[in-house]
Amino acid sequence: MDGLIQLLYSVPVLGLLFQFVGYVIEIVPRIAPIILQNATPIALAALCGVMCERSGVVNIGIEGIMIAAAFVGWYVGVLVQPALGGDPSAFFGVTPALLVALGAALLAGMLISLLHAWLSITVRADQIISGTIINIAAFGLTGYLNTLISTTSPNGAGAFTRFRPPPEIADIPVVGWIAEMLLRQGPIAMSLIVIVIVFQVLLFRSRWGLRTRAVGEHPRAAETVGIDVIWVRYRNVVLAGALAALAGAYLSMEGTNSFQQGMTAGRGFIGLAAMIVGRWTPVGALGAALLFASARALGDSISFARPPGELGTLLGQLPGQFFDALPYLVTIIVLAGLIGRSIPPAADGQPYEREKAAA
Amino acid sequence: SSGASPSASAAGSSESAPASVPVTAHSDLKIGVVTDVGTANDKNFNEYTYVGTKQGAAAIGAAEPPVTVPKDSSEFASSIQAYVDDGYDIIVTAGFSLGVATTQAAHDNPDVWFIGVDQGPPCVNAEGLPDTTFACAGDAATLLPHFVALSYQEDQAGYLAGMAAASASKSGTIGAILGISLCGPCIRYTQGFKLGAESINPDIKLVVNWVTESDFVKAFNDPVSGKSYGDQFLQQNPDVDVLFQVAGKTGNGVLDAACEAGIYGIGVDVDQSLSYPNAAKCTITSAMKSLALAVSTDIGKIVDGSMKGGDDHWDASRDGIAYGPFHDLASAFPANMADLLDAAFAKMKAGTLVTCPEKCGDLSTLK
Amino acid sequence: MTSDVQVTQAPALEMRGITKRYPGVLANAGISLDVRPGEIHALLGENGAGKTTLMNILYGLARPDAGEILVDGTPVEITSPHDAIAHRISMVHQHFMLVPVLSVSDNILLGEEPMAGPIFLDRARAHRRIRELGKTFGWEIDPDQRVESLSVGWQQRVEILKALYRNARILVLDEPTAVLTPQETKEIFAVLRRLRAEGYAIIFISHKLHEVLEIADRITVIRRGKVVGSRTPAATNEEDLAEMMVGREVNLTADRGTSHPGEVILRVEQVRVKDDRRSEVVQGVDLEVRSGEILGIAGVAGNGQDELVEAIVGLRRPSSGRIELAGRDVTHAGPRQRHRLGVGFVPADRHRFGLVLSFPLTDNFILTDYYEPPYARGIIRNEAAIDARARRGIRDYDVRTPSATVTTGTLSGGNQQKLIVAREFDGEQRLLVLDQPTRGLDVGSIEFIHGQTIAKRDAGTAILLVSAELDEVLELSDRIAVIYRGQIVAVRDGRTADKNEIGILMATGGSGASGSPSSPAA
Amino acid sequence: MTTERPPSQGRRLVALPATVWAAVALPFISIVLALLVGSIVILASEVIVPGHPFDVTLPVTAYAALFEGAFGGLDPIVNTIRAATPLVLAGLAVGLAFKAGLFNIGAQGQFLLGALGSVTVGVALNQASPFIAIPAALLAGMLAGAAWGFIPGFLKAISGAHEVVTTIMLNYVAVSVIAWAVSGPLDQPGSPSPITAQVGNAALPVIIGRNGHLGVLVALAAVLAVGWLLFRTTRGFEIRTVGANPDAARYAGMQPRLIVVLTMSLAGVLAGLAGATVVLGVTHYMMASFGTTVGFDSIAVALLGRSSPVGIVFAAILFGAMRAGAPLMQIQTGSLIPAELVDVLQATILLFLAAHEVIRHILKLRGVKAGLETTDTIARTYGRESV
Ligand SMILES: Nc1ncnc2c1ncn2[C@@H]1O[C@H](COP(=O)(O)OP(=O)(O)OP(=O)(O)O)[C@@H](O)[C@H]1O
Ligand SMILES: Nc1ncnc2c1ncn2[C@@H]1O[C@H](COP(=O)(O)OP(=O)(O)OP(=O)(O)O)[C@@H](O)[C@H]1O
Ligand SMILES: [Mg+2]
Ligand SMILES: [Mg+2]
Repeated sequence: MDGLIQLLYSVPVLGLLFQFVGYVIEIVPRIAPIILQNATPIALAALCGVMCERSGVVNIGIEGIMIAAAFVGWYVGVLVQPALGGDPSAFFGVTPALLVALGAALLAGMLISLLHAWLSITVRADQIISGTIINIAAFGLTGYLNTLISTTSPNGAGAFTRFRPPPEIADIPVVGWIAEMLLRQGPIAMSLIVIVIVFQVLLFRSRWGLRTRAVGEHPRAAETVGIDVIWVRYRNVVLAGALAALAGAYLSMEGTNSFQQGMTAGRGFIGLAAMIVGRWTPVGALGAALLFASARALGDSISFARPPGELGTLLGQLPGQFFDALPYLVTIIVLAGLIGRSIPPAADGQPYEREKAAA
Repeated sequence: SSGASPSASAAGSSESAPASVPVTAHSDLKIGVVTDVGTANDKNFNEYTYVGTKQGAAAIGAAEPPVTVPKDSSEFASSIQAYVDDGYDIIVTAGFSLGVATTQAAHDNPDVWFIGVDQGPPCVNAEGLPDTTFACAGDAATLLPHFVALSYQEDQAGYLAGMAAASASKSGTIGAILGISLCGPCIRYTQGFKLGAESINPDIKLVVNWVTESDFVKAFNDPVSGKSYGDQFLQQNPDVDVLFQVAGKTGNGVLDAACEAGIYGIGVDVDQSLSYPNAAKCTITSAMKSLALAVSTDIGKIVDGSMKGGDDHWDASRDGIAYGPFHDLASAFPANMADLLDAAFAKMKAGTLVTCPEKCGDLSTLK
Repeated sequence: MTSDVQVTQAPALEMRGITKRYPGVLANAGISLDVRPGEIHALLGENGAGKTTLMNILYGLARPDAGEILVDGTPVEITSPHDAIAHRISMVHQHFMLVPVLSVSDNILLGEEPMAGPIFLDRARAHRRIRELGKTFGWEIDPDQRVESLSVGWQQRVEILKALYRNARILVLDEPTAVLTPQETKEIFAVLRRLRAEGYAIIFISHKLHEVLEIADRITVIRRGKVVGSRTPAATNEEDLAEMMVGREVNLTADRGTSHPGEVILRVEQVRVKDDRRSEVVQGVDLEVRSGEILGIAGVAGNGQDELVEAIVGLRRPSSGRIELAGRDVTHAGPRQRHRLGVGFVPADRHRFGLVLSFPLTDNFILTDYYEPPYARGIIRNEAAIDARARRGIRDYDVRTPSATVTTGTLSGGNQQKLIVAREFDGEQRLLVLDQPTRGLDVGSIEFIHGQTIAKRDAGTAILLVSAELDEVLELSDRIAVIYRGQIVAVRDGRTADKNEIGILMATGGSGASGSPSSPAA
Repeated sequence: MTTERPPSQGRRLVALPATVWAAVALPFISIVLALLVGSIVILASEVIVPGHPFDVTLPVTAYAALFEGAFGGLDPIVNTIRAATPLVLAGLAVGLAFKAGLFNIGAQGQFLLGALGSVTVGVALNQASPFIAIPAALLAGMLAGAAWGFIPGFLKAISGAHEVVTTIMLNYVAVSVIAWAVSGPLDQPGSPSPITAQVGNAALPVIIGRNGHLGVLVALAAVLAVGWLLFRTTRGFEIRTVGANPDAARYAGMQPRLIVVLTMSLAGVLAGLAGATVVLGVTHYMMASFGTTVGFDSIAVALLGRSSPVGIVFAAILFGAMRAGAPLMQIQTGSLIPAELVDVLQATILLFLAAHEVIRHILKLRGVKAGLETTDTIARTYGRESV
């Protein structure tokens, strides 16, 4: 056995490959919780996209919804903190102010989505234009207000804290690190997995899911069986707004507890990409987000502790910028190499007119 | 004694106006600020440059200066030009990135005063034009008499922070996280930090990493990435028990990570216990540049005619750098911490303390 | 004209003075219509007459400008299909209203979902019901099959099940037989008779006069949105009906004359073709088409003729076999090379392949030869020549349009088809491939296109005609090849062929019971 | 079945002023409404700012300054044109892709690569004769941009990889490439932070006013070229056909995959050119922190311009004017008004144009051209495989 491994190592390329796989297997379990954290906002953004586009509405305004929700969550926290106050509870450091802030963030996200729904469903404006409007407006307004407000550096309502699982959990053989990854999280990151599973099941097993898919594939057929296409789309788009808002709330209320102008840093668009790579399914979207986050975390940990052996020396010769680009390159390679063409819902992006010539 | 003498002078908060000139003074000088790309409210470099300008203006009784924020580097020149066209007398530009544009403007508008923060020493060619080959043949002081190129001795501030870190560390291992490897001041801070730490504990172990080598947004403007990077850093280096952030707002996330891991954090540029209250509970001190002080002082000197163009270097001797007050965390240090720091500070004033290796500003010394 | 049928029983449904105006079109002008329980009322009219519009109004898909609807004698407001369903009205639409990627059962239960609890679907229950429902008509149907994998005939059956699943009593079928074989049509008719016996009130729309005469109790003809009159089958005949529809005498059967076949133009040898789902749907076809003859390919839609045609015109690579054009091997040539060798192609799906609906007519006229003189000098377009081309085509083929610059999408289906014919028939073709050239067109347009086809043949063009419309194949072809499950199962002489035999060959492949039409041909 | 002449036919005959009004009415009204909304934002925000007296006239002051900064004299106008130049080019890059049914979110990355390419050659030739240096540097920018556009086009053609994903990812990769190049091969030894040398003789000469550089003409040439390509050549016909109906394109013997690669590469050329004009015309050097908002704005410009070359010019001028006027607005309002007001205005203008049907209905506008309806193919093509 060892002989075999020695043999394999002796083959240069194969050896490197082996070392790399070994390195990944060794490192990933350790950084798993961080991977999930980095994946959370991206995955939630992607889920927002899935929910919209499965009903036939393209939404490239996710980034905008996120930044707006992040801002509202933080600023409402600032406003209500003095009134509600309260020390962080043991349970995820929840305070009344924090909950109010979270609620406000979700509400904001849903309101913005309502605008998108109105523009793209009722007004039948081009959905990409509508999304672009939301992006520009959201970045503009949050930047505008933040500039005015933060002259008096106010303190937010704090942030959700992470659950600390007992060390025994991590020590469970094989699956221990997975449990660790799922449990060593704040409430939003922890709920992500639940949201994905519920969403996936509902999408393919519930009436809501069936109608959503029908409306996204062939709205007229859906209407001829008495389904209110407009209503289904409105409902999905507005609901999806809450998901994007949750992603934004994660940034300003769990990932950190402060708001920074443009702190979404493109996560919404990367979520859009994750949705496509994940072929418009919740589980796929999560997978894509995790892949992306893993590549980033891996690149970072290589910069911390270069793996031993010629693999290490090889990686050492690469410019550091290569590791910055790694997650993006990996996404491209996986999409082009493994996933290939991913086909969107047939009616995606097409406004629906009730009275249209049957012919 | 938390607020030690050097720190008192520049607690970096807008409240404490330094030169308390009677505000009866009046001046109709027009003063304006151009920040680096991003925002004027970064609780950091841009903001305190602006604060300093406001203090300077207030001190001489001039109107409150406006601030403009370019959207990207192609707008540096036009943002400065907008002030010139509007008849401004003193234009403050914040950041190395605006160096070339400011120098050019100073060359084109000899009557206008320019204060270029973090732009010293100025580098011009024989015609007094910005020289990006960095041969620096021309003498800026004479060619551009109205161009004040501010610079700070970050390594001195870093040195003090390093001393504090080494003193507070029980494990003998400390860390520093830079926003990006492509930032001169960040590197000098860290080099000083290293020497300072070693001055306390010769075999201290310093782990240095940077969040990115490419992306300036991720490096200075993305606290979420900063936090998860900090988490991963601390997981990889469990012995680190004091963490120095040199990463702007991304670094705020690093401080969060430190607090959450139950270790100490050290802020940068300003007193971050005030500028980033979220992490005050674990921020034991900060490596500070006296941004506000330098700018406001220079404005005063321009008005009373004593200001000279050229390199305007702010180091310990001019209280250009300082360490941040310990606030409630003095207990983190040995009782004599403040005295040690003040002693070192005094040596710096005297110029008898080496705070940067000869290859100052060269990343390789940290790798 | 007034109806010569006296009302005996209270109508289940009555539409009074329905009027509907579309931009530039008076689709329905005060149409009144009623149907009684246990009656099949046929609605006849040429394209654009307003049949579908009227039914859309009944079903709540369009709002009338005037007029009222009564169910069981009481006026009702129908503002959406939801209301229609509530009044137990169901409709089989002219164009399939099925979601291709969903399973048969999901399509059927959509909108009327049986639930297990408040959230989840009870698919098991739905499956049981669908199976039972299918059995009552002798249809073995797998509820889990994806609709897109079903043959057209079976999709039509699913549509009917969908309607019945909602236990309606008023059933509307808009051109349900357009895509069916005679056998399948017979089968559907049996179902309809049975439903009539059970007391359903049925409205049946078709262009096929003989079908209408066969199934209907009452026939109402509309033209340009007005009722021209009503007849009982007994009291009328095809010529009479055709004249009522078009408003002039119509020659129902093109005179195909005699053909003088010349040398072989198209030779297809052992060609095998895979479809998009990688399954081999053309399994070794041999064909020969000579100049000056029309070879008709009869077959149930979905037996590989689409893929065969795409292979012949170069839109799809055969996985094996050989295609020769006038002695030249073109197996691996692209559409353009074949076009230049004189291949004209009228595709079945005019919206997908034939036209760019968002372009003006002018651009569509030059779609296939935009790159060569006179329409292009080098890479520069020659607008003058393009314009001239369009005007000529519009004139010669009487395409009804306000101008040559309006977007093609606003043309009627028939006129869109005429545009394609005008483009593909023009010039010296060696081979013309016509795939469902008259699908959904009215007798007027059909008459015109058939005439043109025969003229081309007599001018020496080899013509390959593919049609699910058996009558059309029988009427035009000099030779008829029957395709079944990707193979040519028989070739007959066009003049002596027996309609019944061909129909059976189409449905069963002749090899006997194997593929009985009562189980889906996936 | 008689169909009346569509109104567009009739309007041809109407007198010129009416047609002009029809064309400009909605944009004009949208801008006015946007300014109203903006002033509401300003007044509302005054409440938030501590320690300043409430000033009702602030919106007027702000807009006056914005306008003066954008159009108040030759220099401001030149600033506007200068800011519009890269937006025109990048806008064309996005619009051209839209025509082929491709959503090119990658103008950002193509811009950055173009800038890098031109600065590399520009620095190398900064002593050479301008007649060699300038064309060479521009060409380098185009090629680098083309490469960055080619990749997503090629990947889509061979594997169907959705260009939205690949272009987004490549935007970030471009940032790393720039950081690597500027901190490595191109870095100037003495500099405290990475920076390239000046492009010297490769700098675009000033042709109007104080700083209106040659890039303006480059952009105009590009507009004409793209318009000519799209509507006067068979290639353009192929591009539009593939965008409108790829199946019909195959039927017509075109090669959609080839067209996709070609179009994305051309888009790269245009965006790359945009980057080149900024580096060679405005900054003249590059730092590792070199970034831009053009890539992001260009999407809005292309949409606002309905991805028609002429429309894009006007959209770009509007956006450019806002950017050029913003500094003076901040100066003269004592920075009570953050620069982001400009974004709010831009978004609101887009909003009213997108909701044109509502506006027309409310304001009872007759015979007025629609706002953004002609772009409806864009979202459709996003949701469809174009090869
Ligand atoms: N949405 C619409 N907008 C404008 N005109 C329409 C629309 N729908 C139908 N029409 C017009 O109304 C007339 C009736 O169309 P309809 O589809 O009812 O005819 P039809 O009798 O069903 O024809 P076919 O036999 O082809 O189905 C047509 O001339 C068509 O031009
Ligand atoms: N969405 C639409 N908007 C405007 N007009 C339409 C629309 N759809 C169809 N029409 C009009 O309907 C007519 C054609 O519709 P349709 O396809 O039903 O024609 P048709 O019934 O097939 O008639 P035929 O096939 O005999 O030409 C055209 O005159 C067209 O102007
Ligand atoms: Mg029709
Ligand atoms: Mg019809």
